[in-house]
This record gives sequence, structure tokens and C-alpha cells, in this order.
Amino acid sequence: MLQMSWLIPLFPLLSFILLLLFRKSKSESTAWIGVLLTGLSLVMSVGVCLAVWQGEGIKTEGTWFQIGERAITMGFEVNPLNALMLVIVSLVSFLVHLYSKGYMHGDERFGVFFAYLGLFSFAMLGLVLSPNLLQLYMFWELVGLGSFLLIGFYYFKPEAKAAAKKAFVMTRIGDVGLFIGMVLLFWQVGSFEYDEIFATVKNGDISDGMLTLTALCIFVGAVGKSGQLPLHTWLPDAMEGPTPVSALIHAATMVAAGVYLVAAMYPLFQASEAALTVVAVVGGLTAIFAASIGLMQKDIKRVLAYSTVSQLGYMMLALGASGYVAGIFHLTTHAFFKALLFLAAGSVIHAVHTQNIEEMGGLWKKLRLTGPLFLIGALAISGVPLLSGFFSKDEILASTYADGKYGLFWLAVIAAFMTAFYMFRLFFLVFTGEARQEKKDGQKDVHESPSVMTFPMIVLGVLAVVAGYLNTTWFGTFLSDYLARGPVELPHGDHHGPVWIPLVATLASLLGIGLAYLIYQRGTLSRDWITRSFPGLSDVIYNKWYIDEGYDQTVVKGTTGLSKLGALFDRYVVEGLVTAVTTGVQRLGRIGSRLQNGQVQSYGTAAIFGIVILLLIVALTGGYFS
Amino acid sequence: MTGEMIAFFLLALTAITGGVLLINLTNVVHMVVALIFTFIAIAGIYITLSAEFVAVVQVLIYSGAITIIMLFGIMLTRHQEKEKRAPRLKMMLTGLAIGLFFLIMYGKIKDLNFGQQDAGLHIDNTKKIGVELYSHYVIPFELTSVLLLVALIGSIILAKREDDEKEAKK
Amino acid sequence: MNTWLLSILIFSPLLGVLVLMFIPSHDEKSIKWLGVLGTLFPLGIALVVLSAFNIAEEGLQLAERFSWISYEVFQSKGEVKYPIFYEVGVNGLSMVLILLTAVVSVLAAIASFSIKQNWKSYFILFFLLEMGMLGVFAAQNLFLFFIFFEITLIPMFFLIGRWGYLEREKAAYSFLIYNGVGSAILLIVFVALFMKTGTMNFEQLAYTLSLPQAELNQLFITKGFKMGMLIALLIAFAVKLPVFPLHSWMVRVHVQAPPAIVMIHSGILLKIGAYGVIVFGAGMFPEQFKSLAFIIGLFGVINLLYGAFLALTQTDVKRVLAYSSVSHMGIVLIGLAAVNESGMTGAVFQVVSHGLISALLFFLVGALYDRAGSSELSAFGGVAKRMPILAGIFLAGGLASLGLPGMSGFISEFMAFLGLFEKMPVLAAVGTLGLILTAVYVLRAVLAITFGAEKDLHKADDLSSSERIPAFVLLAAILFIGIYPAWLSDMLRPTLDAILLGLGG
Amino acid sequence: MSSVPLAAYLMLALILFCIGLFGALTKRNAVIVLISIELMLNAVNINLVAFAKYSINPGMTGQIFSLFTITVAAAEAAVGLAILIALYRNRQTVNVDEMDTMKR
Repeated sequence: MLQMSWLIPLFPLLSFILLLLFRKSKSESTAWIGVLLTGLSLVMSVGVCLAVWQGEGIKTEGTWFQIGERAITMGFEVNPLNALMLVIVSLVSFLVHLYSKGYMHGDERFGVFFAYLGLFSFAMLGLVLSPNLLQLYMFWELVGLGSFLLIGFYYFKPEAKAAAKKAFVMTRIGDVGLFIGMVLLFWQVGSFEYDEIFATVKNGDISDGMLTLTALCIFVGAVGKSGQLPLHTWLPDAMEGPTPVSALIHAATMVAAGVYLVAAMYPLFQASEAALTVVAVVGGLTAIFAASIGLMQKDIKRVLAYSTVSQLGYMMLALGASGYVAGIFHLTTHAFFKALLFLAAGSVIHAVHTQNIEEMGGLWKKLRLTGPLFLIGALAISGVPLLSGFFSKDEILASTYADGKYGLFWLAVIAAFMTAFYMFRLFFLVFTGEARQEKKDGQKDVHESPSVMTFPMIVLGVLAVVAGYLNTTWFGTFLSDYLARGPVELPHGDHHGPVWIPLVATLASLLGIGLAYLIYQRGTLSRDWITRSFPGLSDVIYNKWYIDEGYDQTVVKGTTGLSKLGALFDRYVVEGLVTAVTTGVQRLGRIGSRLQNGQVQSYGTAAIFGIVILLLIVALTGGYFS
Repeated sequence: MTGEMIAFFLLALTAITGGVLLINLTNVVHMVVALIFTFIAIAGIYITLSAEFVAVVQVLIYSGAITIIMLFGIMLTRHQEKEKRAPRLKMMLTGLAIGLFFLIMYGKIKDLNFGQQDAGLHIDNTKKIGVELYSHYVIPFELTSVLLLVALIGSIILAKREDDEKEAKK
Repeated sequence: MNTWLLSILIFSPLLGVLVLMFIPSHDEKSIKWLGVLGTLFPLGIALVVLSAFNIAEEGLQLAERFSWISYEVFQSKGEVKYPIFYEVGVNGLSMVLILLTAVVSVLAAIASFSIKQNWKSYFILFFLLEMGMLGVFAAQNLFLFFIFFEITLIPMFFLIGRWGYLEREKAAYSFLIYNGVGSAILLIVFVALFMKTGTMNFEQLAYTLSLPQAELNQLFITKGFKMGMLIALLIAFAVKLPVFPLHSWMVRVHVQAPPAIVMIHSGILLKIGAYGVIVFGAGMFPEQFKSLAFIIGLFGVINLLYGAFLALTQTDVKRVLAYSSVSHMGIVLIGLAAVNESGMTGAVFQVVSHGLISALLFFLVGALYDRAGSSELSAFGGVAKRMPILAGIFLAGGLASLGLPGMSGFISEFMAFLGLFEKMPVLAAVGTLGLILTAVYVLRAVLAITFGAEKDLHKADDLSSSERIPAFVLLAAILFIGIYPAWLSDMLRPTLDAILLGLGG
Repeated sequence: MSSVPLAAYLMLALILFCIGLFGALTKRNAVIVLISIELMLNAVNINLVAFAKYSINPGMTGQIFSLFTITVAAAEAAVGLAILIALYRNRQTVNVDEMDTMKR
């Protein structure tokens, strides 16, 4: 089984190629190609994961090309961490394929959509299987391409165009960081292989400064991909893509690639205390920062997007606080419940054809399946006990506390409170109360989505509940035991801090839910209570802390300004110099032409003068050949 | 001072005098006549250089043919007999250039001596030239004839009246 | 057969000229098809040459050498003979470039179907141009190199000046003047080298110049002389490449010349500059080249960033691509400046890859121009709707240009930067900013054309089948090199190793 | 053995050449210009003949060459005069400084 694991990414690639060829087919049954092939990937991934669970991983490589004596290799590697990722990615991908069959029904580029999904799945699975940094980087970029294509799927919409461009460019900034880190590491280690890098790091062959520098550069890549502060602005905008895409790429898999990267390179980070601290701080700040923005958003997908950013911050925080298992654990559970939430949101949008939560309401009765499933997702993400989110979040908090990062710990608690609040604000506004949407003429009644859409949600709903039991202090720490067999040496020591931590976390989430209930369900507290109390602050939060505007004013304006300046420079200075030379020559020619009086004798005199001068030179120097 | 030396000096003096007169006279016809002296004196110089045949040719062609042609030229184009002097500046500039040229060349040739000379050139001079011309230099010699022919035809066509063409056109 | 193979290859385009002579000049269709056939013939021979070429072998292959011109000069040290030979041969580097030339020429000939008038003289000049380009890469001595180098200039001048867009004449003149100055400098260098060493052969020259300084002193070759020669060579080729601030002619040519010619120009002619720097600069003056490495790298980064910055706000897609060429040539310099295996390989990869990518992009721009009658970005929008294949390939070309993995652009950028990071990490880090900017301007241009609301074009057909061939072939080549770079790097390795041996690293 | 040194002949030739050159460059009458050119050619002939007698390899070559020169000079004089006459017919002048068509 393990030897064949390189086939896993190739199934979606095949799907991509086939679907591009059948692009013109009107039949929507082409979707089954994609579903079937990703299904095969899923089956193989589960097989691989089970194989790794029982035994060892595998690593196979061959020479890709050579630079001088150095061989650049390609291959695949299966270890506990990426086997787990394989399952997550192929599972969510498979479910999203299925879901899209219903969601994209009737779109004129139906086949192309599935082709792009295939391309993305290929890249993501390839990324996970990569045994070296270079290969990871290549798939890393291809994943970005997939994301770009899918965000820009509705290419005729200017917003989609802008969002796609923004996503690509913002992540590219991160990618360049990763690139620099990777190349710097190469010259320290002489190889891109994880094994060799870790071995060199372990031997202490790299200076501390270099370690921190490379780790931070690689982290910049993760920041870009995972939408961490300050490169997070593309992720909410990426919601312009179709909702299944948001679920697959911008919730469950691609954005988690940043976390995966840090996890995969964990020995490097472990070797540098400073790098770990930066990771933790960035993660913690992102968590609370994004959560604060999520409080005020009106677009259902944007709320979820900010929540994604915030949860990714959590994962980074965990990794930065030596909570390796906690980070991966949260990645896993988050993939399930966030995909669930997005799919449910897609189902809602599918039903009501709007994304503005203020135009929804009272959908609980109409969407008999979607409603409860969304509730499960919301409860899970809020960290209500016994659901998956509770366990993973608890572990993050515990490891943060155990690592002595108390400030970040309390930030995380507040973020948990906010998470609970905005998730239930969303839930109450969408599913309870009066129906607020105006019925447009000829629009069909709100109805539940077809089973091809609800089935994936049910699967995810079940997983969102049970995934937490992968790693609990009560039943067993399967996940930690499993991950401990990987290349990463897990930090020792008990991460399960004081007993009061789960209590505090539960309290925070329940408080959040309660507050949301009071404001949006019971109306006990006025909705604009906070807005009125802190007008300035809420304004800032509503406008996403003006980060986008800030970038526009500084980076974008600066760059275009510089470019325009460069254009002027090019036209007037560079061209000008040339023009100056040519006009100079022309002037000289004109002066020279005045000497031409057309009389042979004058020319003759000039010629004689020339000869005389030459002769003089020859006479004075004694001649060239003598 | 050998006789040869004296002959050389006399001839050289004549030649240079002719040249100077060419520069200084104002009447065009006089100038040409002055130059005849130069040409004949050069023929004399050739004889001192044991080149009798060349000397004879020089007299025939230069002193005879070319001078006559030039005189014809002057008569055919008689425009103003007196030659006006060129502007002073131009004269000075040209004079300066040529003076410099003279000085440089003078410096280079004044001590030139290869130490060898052929004393037997005058023996059967014409015969030798004839043999050489018809053996070693036969191709250039024939080419010369072509050149002369071309020159002949060319001059006739150039000097032909254009009215003929105009009439032909009519 | 093999002894004459290269000469047959070089002069094979002349067959096309010969056949075209007998075709009446108004017979548009047969001229165009003969044009394509006439370029297919050299391609076929180039493939034969490739099959005769042994990748593993080092040094020159298929070499031919005939005495051509010889003269003697009396000097104080005695009689010195100055022989000039007709010498051609291929090594890994020139093999790759010859192949690129043959391929791009065929595709450009197909792209020339959109030429509107004077097809006969167009194709005759086109063939002469191809001959010049093949000759430049196959020549093994300075004299022959220079002759072929000049042969490329003249047809190019007419091709730009007669078949270009509105300001074609100005463009043609600035092309000629800049390149004329470049080749004048080149000529001086070549003559000086010839006078001092008495040989024009590349290998002998490299050998002579690598003699110990004591022996060189007898030939009156000082270190200063070498440095001067190298700087002059670099300037001459910098015009061709082009390097900031000598790039303005290239932008003008790219904007004004007909698309098929720009494919050739951007695809191959610019590469002569890179080829020259590698063969003459690094190959003959290794020590001096190394000492100038930082300056070359600096110019590389300047080129990269300057081109990218200017491409950001251009409103004409041709200008965007022209500045992107400036930017991409910076990567060539960056790779060369690294003076190590990966840098050199990266530079050559970039040469090949940019040749393919820019040929593809300019081809598509030509196709777009045919449909819109303009190349302003504002004239386009939503092309993806009516012309999905064109838009898709354009996007793919753009992505290749910004260095997406799996395409040739990535490999070359990666290797060039990998090389530079070893030697000058800070400069390289500054250079990586160019990677971001590249993404920004490429996406800006590509998205402005393909995405967004649809705008009216007077003709909105997708690529026709004759247009698809070049596009797909180029895309396939880009993907092939991107996925399987070993094919190219194996071919280059012996040659580059030899050059690097001289460079001592 | 001749007692006149080579340098004397060369000097004579140089003087005549300079005079001819000066005449060719300053005289306004085209006929005189032509004649001055003939004088220059003559000066050269003197050199040729002199070198035929005094040089490393003395021989007939110099004399024969001077014969060729004379032939060419004759042809030149004929063609030159023909041009002059054609010109005179068109422009009614033989003044060199009025012949400045090249300027236009």
C-alpha cells in the first residue's frame, strides 16, 4: 500500500486532465469523474494512514535533475503527520466534490469547476507527500494556483477578479519568504531533504542567527498561506469564490498548509526559541484580531472567513507554544467543523440566494437538515464540551499555559469568547426569528438542498462531533502516540495543565453563546448596545481595522507611484540621454556641414591637413612598424 | 663638382623656376608656357638618371601633347585671360599645410641613401624596356591600351555637343 | 554526411529563399506555406544534428574547419601569419540554442500568416534572419560569429521597418543604431584580440588567454587589457540583452515590430547577448569576470526590479511584455553573476525558458491584436468568455512567466536565485522582491484581458487551428522543461562545467 | 658611377610636387588646376625613375612604371579637358570656386 501512495495525488490530476478534455460536454455527469477519482484517493489515503498507524512510514526518492554534483531529488514520503493530512485533504476534497455536484448545478462552466477542484486536490496532496522543501515549495505554489483559479471562477465579476489577484499576490509575498528560507537552508545544509535538514540542525552545524532567520523566513511563507497577521486580508476576500471552494481551500486544507509547513519543519523551529516565540505571538494576535473583526461582519461567508483566520491563529499559537500535537489536533478538528460550517452556509446561500445575514432569518424550520448541522458546527467551533472543538482548543490553551505564555493564554481565552459570540450571532440571525428576506418575483421557495449536498454535511457533522475523541485525557491520546512516531521529537512534559483551564474555556464559550442569545434571540440587550458605547472602536472593527485601506494607501500607492516615477524616469532620463546623444550628433553634423562649401579645393586643403597630421604623428613617434 | 652635378643643378633650377612661374604669373597662357620649361627640364633629369626612353616620351607627351591640349583647352574656354588670385586666407592655410608637408618629407628624405646604384641602365635602354614591356608587363601594357581607348571614347562623348541629343529628341 | 551537417544546417534556410525566388509575389497562399516549409527544413536538420550529438561527450562536436582567409604581416619580431578559418561546431550550450532557434522560427513562420503585404520579401528576409541566428550559435571563431551577428541585424531592420506598426521606422532605426554601436564595440574587441593573439578560434583564444601572465606579457596582454576587453564585451552584449539603461530600443522594437518578428527577437535575438556573455565573458576572461561578478549581479537585480516596476503601470500589453523581458533578462544576469553551477545553469535555463515564454506571449498578443485592432489593456475584458482557449493559454503563459512551478520559468528563476544566494545573499534577497512584482504585473495584464466584464471586439473567434499549433507546441515545451529539466541540464552540463572550471568554482 | 646623390633627386621631386599641390589647391582656373596635377604626376615620375637607379633592387621597373604613369596622365588630361569643356558649355565658366554643385 505504502509503495503505491504516490498514486494518491495522481488521481485528481487525471481528473483535471480528463475534465479539461471533456470541458465542452454539456452533461453534468462529468462530475462523477472527479468524485470517483477523488474517492479513489480517499480510499488509498485511508489505507496509507492505517498502514502508517500500524507500522513505519516510507520514503522514496529519485533524481529529478542535477546541478553540477548536487542532485535535486523528487519523490514522496509518508510519515504519521502527512498520512493524517492525506486523509483530511482527500476526505474533505471528496466530500466537496460530491457537494459541488449539487451546488454548481446549472453553471455553464460546470466541468471546468471540477477540473480546477481536481488540480487543487492534486497540488494539495502532492504538497503533503513531499519529502523535501523544494518539492513542497513547488506544490505550495500550485496550490496557490488552484486557489487563484477557483476564487476567480466567476471571472466576469470584478470583485472575483480583484480577489483572485489579491490572493495570489499576497500569498506570493509569503511564498517569497519561504523561497528565501528554503534557499538559505540549502546553502547551510546542502540539501532540501527534511531528514538532512533536521540532522544538520540537530548536530548544531548552523549558527543560531541563521537558524532563526531561516525559520522566520519559512514562517513568512506559512503566514502568507494561512492568512496570519499581517498577510490575512486576502482570505476574507477569497470568499468571492464558490462556497464549496471556500470550504475546501479556504477553510479545511490550503490555509492549513501553513500550519502543516510549520509542523513539518518543526525541528527547525524547536531549535530556535525566538522563532517559536514569534510564531506564538503572531498566532495569538491573529486569533484575537480576526475574532474581533468577525464580531461585526454582515456577510455570512466573511464571518466564517474571519473565524478561519482566527482558528488558524490558534493553531499557530499552539505550535509556537510547543503544543505540536495540539496544533495538529486543532487542524484536524477544525478541518471538519469549518468545512461543515461552510458547506452549511453554502446550503443556506443556495436556498436564499443572498449572503447578507441581515436578510436571512427563521430558516430553522425551512432547512430541516442544514440548521442542526450548522448548530453542531457552531457548537464545535465554540468549544462546547464533548464536541471536537472543545478538546482541541482545550489542549491549545493548556499547552500555552504550560509554556508560560500567560499573556497569550488570556488572549486566547478572550478569542474563544468572541468566537462563541459571533458564531451564535450568526446562528441566531440566520436560523431563528422572523424571515427577513424579501421574496423576489419568480424566485422559488426556500427549500432544503438535494441529498448530494446534505450527505457530505452529515458526514462532516458526525466527524465534527467525534473527531475530538482522537486525543483526550479521558479515553486515550491516540493522536499524540501516533504523531510521536514521526520525525518530530515531541516536547516532553505534561501539557495538561491545571484542571481549571477546561473550565475557564467552557465558561468563556458559554458566556459568548449566552450573550449572543441575549442580544440576538431574546433581544434583552439592544443590538447596537456596543456600537453606541464605543462608537470609535466598533467603527474601526467594522472596517476591519482599516488594514486593507492602510495597505492601499501605503504599499499599493507606493508601488504604483514608484512605477509611475520609473516610467517618467525611463521616458525622460534614459530616453532623454539617448535623445541628447543623438541630437548632439545631429548638431555636430550640422556644424560640420557648414564647412562644406562644395569647393573641391577646400576639401583638398582639408585632406592635406589630415595627411600632414598623420605624417606628423608618424614622424614624431617613429612609425608604428619600425 | 662633376659635369653631371652641374647639369643636374641647371636642370633642377629650370624646372623649379618653371614651377614658381606657374604659381606667380597671372596670364593663363604664360603659365602653361612656363610649365613647358619645367617639363623639358624634367626630361633632362631623366637623362641624368639614365632613362633616355622615358626622357623622350616625356618630351613627346608632356611638352608636346599635353601642353597643346591645355592650350586648346584655354582657348576653347577663354573666359578671362587674367587669373584672379585666391583669397589670402586660403592661400595661407594651403601654404601652411604644404609647408609642413614639405618639412616633414624633407626631414625624412634628406639623408636617404641606399648606397647602391645601377650603372648599366643606359645600355640598350629602349631595348630593355621593350623586352620588359612585352614579357613581364604585357598584361598591364595591354590594359593601358584599353584605358586609352576608354579615355578616347569617353572624351569624345563628354565633349560632344548636347544639341545633337536635343535635336534627336525633337 | 556528418562532416557537413552543421554547414548544411546553417545554410538550410537559403533553400527557402531559393524556392521563393520562383514564386510570383502575389501568390499569397503558396508563399506563406512555403515560408512554413522553409523553416521546417532547418528544424528537421536540427533534429538530425541533435541525434548526431552526443550529450555525454565534452567539448565541441560536429566541428568543421576550413582555411578561409590568410594574410601575413611583417613585424619587428618577424613575419606573423594571421589565418582565418571557417570553423563551426556545437557544444551543449549552442546545441540547445540552435534547437530553440529552429523551433521558434517554425512557430514564428506560422504566426507570420497575419502579415498583410509583401509576403515574398518578408519571408526572404525571414530566412536570412534564421540563417544568421543559426550561424551565430554554431560559429566557432570571432570572425564568423561577427559576420553572422551582423547578418541578423540587417534583415531585422527591414522586418521591423517595413512590416511593423505605426512608428515602425523609428523603432527600426533605434534598433539599428543601438545594435550598430554594440557591434562596433564588438568589432574593436575582436580585432584587438586577433591582433594580440593571432587566433580567432574560441578554444584557442580561451587557451591563449588562460596562459600564465609571464607568457601573456610576451604577447603584450596585460591584466588591464583583459579587463578592458571584458568590459567592452559586456557593454556590447548588454546592448543586445538589453541591460538597463540600454533597454529603450528593445521596448520600442517590441511594441512596434510585427508579432512574429517579436517572437523571434525576444525569443532568440536577445539570447545572443546572454550567449555572448557566457562564451566570451565567462569563457575567455574568467578571472576578470569573477571580479566583476558583483557588478553584474547588481545590474541583474536592477534590471529585474526596474523592468518589473515599469511593467506595473503600462497600459499597453506589448509594453508590459517588453518591460517584462527587461526584467527577465535580469535573471539571466543574476544567474551569471553567481558564477557557480546552479547560477550558470539557471541563466541558460532562463535564456531558453524566456525564449519559449515570450514567444508564446507575443504570439498571443498578436492574435489578440488581430481581434481587437489594439493592444491597449483597456480595449479588452472578459476574453475568457468567448475565447476560452486563447484566454487559458494566455493565463498559462502568464503563469509561466511569473515562475509557476511545473513550468520552465520556475526552474530558471529557482536555479539563478539559488546560485546567487550562495554568493551574495543580501543582493539576492533584494532581487526576490522582483518575484512578487512579477506576479503583480503579470496578473494585472492577464486578468485585465481575460477576466472582467466582456467588451466588444470586432472579431471574437477563439484561436483557429493554425494558431493553435504554435500555442500548444510552445506551451508543451514550457511544461516539458518545467517538469523534466534534466533533459536540458544534462545537455548543458559538460559545456557549463568546462566554463566553470575556468572560473575555478 | 653617378655623383649626384639620390636625396637631390628626391628633393627636386618634392619641391615640384609641393608646387603642383599648391597650384592645384589655389588656382581658380580649372585648366591650370589640371596642369598642376600633371606637374605632381611628373614629380612622382622623377621619384620612380630615380628609384630605378638608386635603390636596394635597381632595375627597369621604375622606368616602366613611369611610362605607365605618363600614359595614365595623358588619358587623364584628355578626359579632364573633355569634362572641362562640357562644363564650360553648361555653366559658361572654368572657375573652380564657382563649381560647388556638391554643396547642394
